[in-house]
Amino acid sequence: MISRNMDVSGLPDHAFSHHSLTWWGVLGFIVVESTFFGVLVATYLYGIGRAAEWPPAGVAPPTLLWGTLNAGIMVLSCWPNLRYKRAAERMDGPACRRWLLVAVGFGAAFLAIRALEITALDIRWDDHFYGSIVWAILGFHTLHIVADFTECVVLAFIAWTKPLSPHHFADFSDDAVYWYFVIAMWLPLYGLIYLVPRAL
Amino acid sequence: MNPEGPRSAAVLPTAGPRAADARASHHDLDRVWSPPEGLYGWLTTTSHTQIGRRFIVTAFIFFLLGGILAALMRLQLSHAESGFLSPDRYNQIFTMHGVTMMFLFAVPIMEGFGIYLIPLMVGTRNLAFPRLNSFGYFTYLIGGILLYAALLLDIGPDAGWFAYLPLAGPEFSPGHRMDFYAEIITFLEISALVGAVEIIVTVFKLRAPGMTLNRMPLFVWALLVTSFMIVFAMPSVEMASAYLILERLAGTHFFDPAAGGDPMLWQHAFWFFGHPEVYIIFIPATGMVASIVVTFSQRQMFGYPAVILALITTGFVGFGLWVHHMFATGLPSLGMSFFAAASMMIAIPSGIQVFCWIATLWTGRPRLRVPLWFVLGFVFLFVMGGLTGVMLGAVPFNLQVHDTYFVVAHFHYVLIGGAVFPLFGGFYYWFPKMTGRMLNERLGLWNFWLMFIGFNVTFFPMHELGFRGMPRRVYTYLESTGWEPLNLLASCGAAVLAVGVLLFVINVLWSRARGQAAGDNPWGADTLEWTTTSPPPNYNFHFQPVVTDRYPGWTRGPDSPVVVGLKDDAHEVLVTTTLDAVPDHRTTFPPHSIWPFLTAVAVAVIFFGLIFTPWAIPAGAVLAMAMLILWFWPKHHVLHRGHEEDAP
Amino acid sequence: MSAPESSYFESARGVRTLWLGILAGPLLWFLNQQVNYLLVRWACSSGHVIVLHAVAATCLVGALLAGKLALGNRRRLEETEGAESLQQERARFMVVLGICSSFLFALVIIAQGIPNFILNPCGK
Amino acid sequence: MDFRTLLSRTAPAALPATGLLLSGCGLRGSHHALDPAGPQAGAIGSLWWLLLVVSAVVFVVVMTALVLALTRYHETPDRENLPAQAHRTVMGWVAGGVGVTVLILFVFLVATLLAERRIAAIDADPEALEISVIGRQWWWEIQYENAAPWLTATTANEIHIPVGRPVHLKLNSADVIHSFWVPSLGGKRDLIPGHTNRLSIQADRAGVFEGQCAEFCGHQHAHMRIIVVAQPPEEFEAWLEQQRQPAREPQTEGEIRGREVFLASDCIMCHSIRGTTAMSQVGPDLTHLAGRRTLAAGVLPNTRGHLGGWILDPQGIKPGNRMPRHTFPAEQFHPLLDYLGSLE
Repeated sequence: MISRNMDVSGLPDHAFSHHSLTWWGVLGFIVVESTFFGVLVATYLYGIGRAAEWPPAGVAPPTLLWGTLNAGIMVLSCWPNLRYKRAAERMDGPACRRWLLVAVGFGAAFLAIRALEITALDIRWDDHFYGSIVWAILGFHTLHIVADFTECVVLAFIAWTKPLSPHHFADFSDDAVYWYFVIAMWLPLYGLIYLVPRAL
Repeated sequence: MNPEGPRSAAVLPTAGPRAADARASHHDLDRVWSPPEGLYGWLTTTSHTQIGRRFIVTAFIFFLLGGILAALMRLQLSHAESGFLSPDRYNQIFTMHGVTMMFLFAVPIMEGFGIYLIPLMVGTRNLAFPRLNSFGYFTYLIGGILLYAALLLDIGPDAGWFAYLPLAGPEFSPGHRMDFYAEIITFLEISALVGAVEIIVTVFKLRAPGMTLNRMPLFVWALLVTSFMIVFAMPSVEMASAYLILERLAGTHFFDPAAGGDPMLWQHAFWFFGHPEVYIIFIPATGMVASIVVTFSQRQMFGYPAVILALITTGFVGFGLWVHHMFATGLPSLGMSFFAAASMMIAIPSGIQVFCWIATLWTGRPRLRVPLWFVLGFVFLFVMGGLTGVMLGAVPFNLQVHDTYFVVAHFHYVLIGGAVFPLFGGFYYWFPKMTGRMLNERLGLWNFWLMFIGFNVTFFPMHELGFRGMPRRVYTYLESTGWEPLNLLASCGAAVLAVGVLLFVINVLWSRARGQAAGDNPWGADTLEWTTTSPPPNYNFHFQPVVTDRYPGWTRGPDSPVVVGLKDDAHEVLVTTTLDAVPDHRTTFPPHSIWPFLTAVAVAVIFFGLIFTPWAIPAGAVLAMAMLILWFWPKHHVLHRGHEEDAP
Repeated sequence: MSAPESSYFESARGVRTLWLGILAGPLLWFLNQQVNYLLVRWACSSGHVIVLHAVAATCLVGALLAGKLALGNRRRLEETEGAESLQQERARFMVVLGICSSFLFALVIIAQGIPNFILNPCGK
Repeated sequence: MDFRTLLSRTAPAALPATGLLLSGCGLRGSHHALDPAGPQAGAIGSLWWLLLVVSAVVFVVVMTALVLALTRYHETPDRENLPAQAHRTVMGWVAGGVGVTVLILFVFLVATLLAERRIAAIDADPEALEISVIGRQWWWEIQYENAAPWLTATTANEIHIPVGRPVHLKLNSADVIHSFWVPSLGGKRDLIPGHTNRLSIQADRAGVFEGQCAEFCGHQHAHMRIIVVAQPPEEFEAWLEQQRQPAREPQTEGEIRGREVFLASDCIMCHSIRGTTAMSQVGPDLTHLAGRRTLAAGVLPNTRGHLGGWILDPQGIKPGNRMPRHTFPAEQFHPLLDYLGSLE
């Protein structure tokens, strides 16, 4: 039997999107965290199922202004995020640096508005179940924004100070995927916190 | 925008013996893949064989500790109204026994075997995210140590491993005992989650060329299904224990009926994890059983697709059973009956597996060695436990025996019988691969029979104790109940069981030093890990193999095809496609690093500090963020420099 | 080179049908269980037990359709001639998994449909 | 096969024996899930025997197949390929095994649902007596509620029920989750804060049936026992009528002195004796203490000596329980015991 060895030296030494290991790792953690959000949503719905009134008597649903504004800006941020991801996959250094800065700007905006959103709440986490779960959902999502914002800042710093290799571009591309996730998560949560109590 | 075309064209089959490729040298590979020496090396290594072994050894030590706790309980219960342990101690001990066996032993040891074996079985050099693997181990180790430190300081958790609210809440468990539980469980499960993601990505993307989905070893399939279950189950308990932290630390009202909360919310969230957990422990064990059955009957697995079907089915249906832990809570009976039906139907995949194992033995030529003995013991105990499990699915019957010693008997049959026996079989089976030496066969037989007999004497009488009204989690009982004789019998059985386990420890210690040399493939096994040396080198395979069938251990020879063209002076491995394992690109793993360890310490600071002050969050978060940045920071830098150095 | 027909199971579309065959059954079963479980209290207060039956029947039909899809895939595989390629071998395996999983989960859905006939949704 | 009829026939014969038990310390009762004393436990018992017999057969068949697989003569040398004929034969057996498994499971499922329906039908009896059970760390409060609140009878750790009549238990918890379980009378049900659960029991023969809290509830979970005393209906009615009365007035000088001691002590911080100024609801109601069979939730027989020991050292007997230690000088202690012992 003649052995047919496989010479792989001609294969590329980096990859984007679903070819790359990091992409799969990011996807794995996205699934894990989506399950976390799923448990939060289930908890909220469980509360509705148990309560005679939702939100409890005398409590108004959170004011629409900041949450809606944030949702709007997040949807808008998909566009620079897409440009940033494409630039990374083209390995276009200058474009990538620029769009990364835009992404950092958007991240800062989310955080600032989120701060206003939280201070505008007229319930506390230790008032009742409703207060606990609303704070938990907002807090957990904010944690994701903070984490990804930090990552973005670090990546931007690297992008502007170091020569970029294909591995950096792969990281940028994966980071963009994670941003999509953080944004995508906000939409159902927004509906849950702001719209559902008004529709009930 | 992916250059799909050139990728596949780059794979050029080259004819001729592997020696044709002169670039690969043992020396370079060894230099690149070996961890640094000494304590620093211990803290920084990213080698999956080292970390996998470490998981196994650590988890086994926790198994012994959990066993000691069990022995203390059996000692206390051997006589009515015994004063050996106070209720306060006993409650900590039974809680920690459960926490240890579920969180510190069963899941980590299964993941440990996965971490050690999967890269070898799929023919690659390391797990997909080697540094994450190191991080996972240290979170596990630190979490376990903190829990046991609490127990020794008499502030161990004492509201049961299931920690039902409101008993575990701030009102009925003041002090820090249940804080330890809530914080450390949340922290520990990070380890299980990262382990699961690593295993999934390794199995999907790092399989040797030619190892299509239908050529994957059953053990790999089992760990893949398990990992998916972990990904969907663990977040539920993580979130629940996070609620518990908030409840105790910040005064939230998730579980407080007076403020719109509900104690049942905890039970739903906990058991949505808790039931899949049982299968998370059991499915890897079936992977071990499959490996052992195939090897010791020298016969390919009968009904390979059926067994995989059973694994996948179990993985799904495992998520539809959680309410059967709550049959007594007064839920609508029609709602519960859907779960009762699922609890019975899950016996179908188990049945399929048992029948396929027996069919494999039937069509093969069984050789009765110690690993197979453990598998036979497993089938006996597991079928028994499975049948009582089906009975427990019957709602009215469940209401009689729920939370009694009948249930204690049942789940020890499925967990010790269904997971620990295969695990011991797995130890005897893979010990030669891990150490290069065989475990002693005669001691092994003594070990098996003492464990088997001791187990049955301990746990079989508990079925009857349940019927006689003995509830679980009691620190003592009145003499007038008449439970004493059977309890004494069970305690005697536990002593025999303990001697069996002790023989195993002796066997391991003795054989590691003086056992008979094993050689590469002492059992004539069929999977890839047996085609390399025992123990495997740090880089696993001199050349990554190219797989041509399902049984490379039986069919590969010195001239079988291999992968050439990978750099042997860098941590380079081949990435392949998900379904058909077609070579896709080369990737370079990051080198050994101290940051995963320091990040684990920083995260531990958050959770441990939270027991005492909420300020731990900002302090620990800044620390952890800094560690994470440092962890990911130098990677590109080093890589980049590496590239430059590589250039001629 | 393999014939265009045999590369169907390498294409995204072909792979999707293979996965659909394997996963549709379990996912429908999960949906059936959760929805029926959530609807019990409502069925008690409104008296519409028929809705529980309808959910179970819909999911059952869905699982059987997934089985039919997998059977269709098997026919497609059998039509290809010549030596089996790596991809075809893998596709055959996935097809077998798909057929079995669809029908197995159909069975589980049936089992969960039975209580609706025997028990009262208001029973505690 | 039908335990219910069997037992209803044997019940009259058992009466004298239970009478003996009742007059004794009352601690040796029946508590075996497979020795049912009522229709609920009977239905479950029948279901169990079906499950057991079928499972035992399955177990024997599987083990036989395993032993045969190991011991039969083997001649297949090829590891990878099995002759098509042999493969088909074995496949037939495996498929058959799976088929039989499915069949058995469906039989189990239907049998389970029918048993459940049978129990639900018993539970739906409108003639049932309703008793409220409140779980507390670590004892049971029992209330026979009445439309007239002053006729509500409150007792602890001992439920009296009339033979042959269904009883609805209304289950609530005052602190953590507990679970009510008396094996001879049927399955268990949890007592959960914020929820009102229901459980129906029925005794078809007179007797004392023991049970215990089945959900871990803290330190003294092990010592949270309960007894159910099933009595002929007229005897039960007499008992209930007596329980509705306020406490018996002290008769002797010692008893009168004892009541003074009681009302002056911190006992009244937790306990109530109806008809006196002691009205706290924290601990068990002591109005008819002397009529109960046990003390400390089934842990001690109710004798003067044990009562004295319990008052002086409750923490030694049930470590961690809510009753603090008390010291009384002898000249107060004996009258106190006289008084408490007189509260029938």
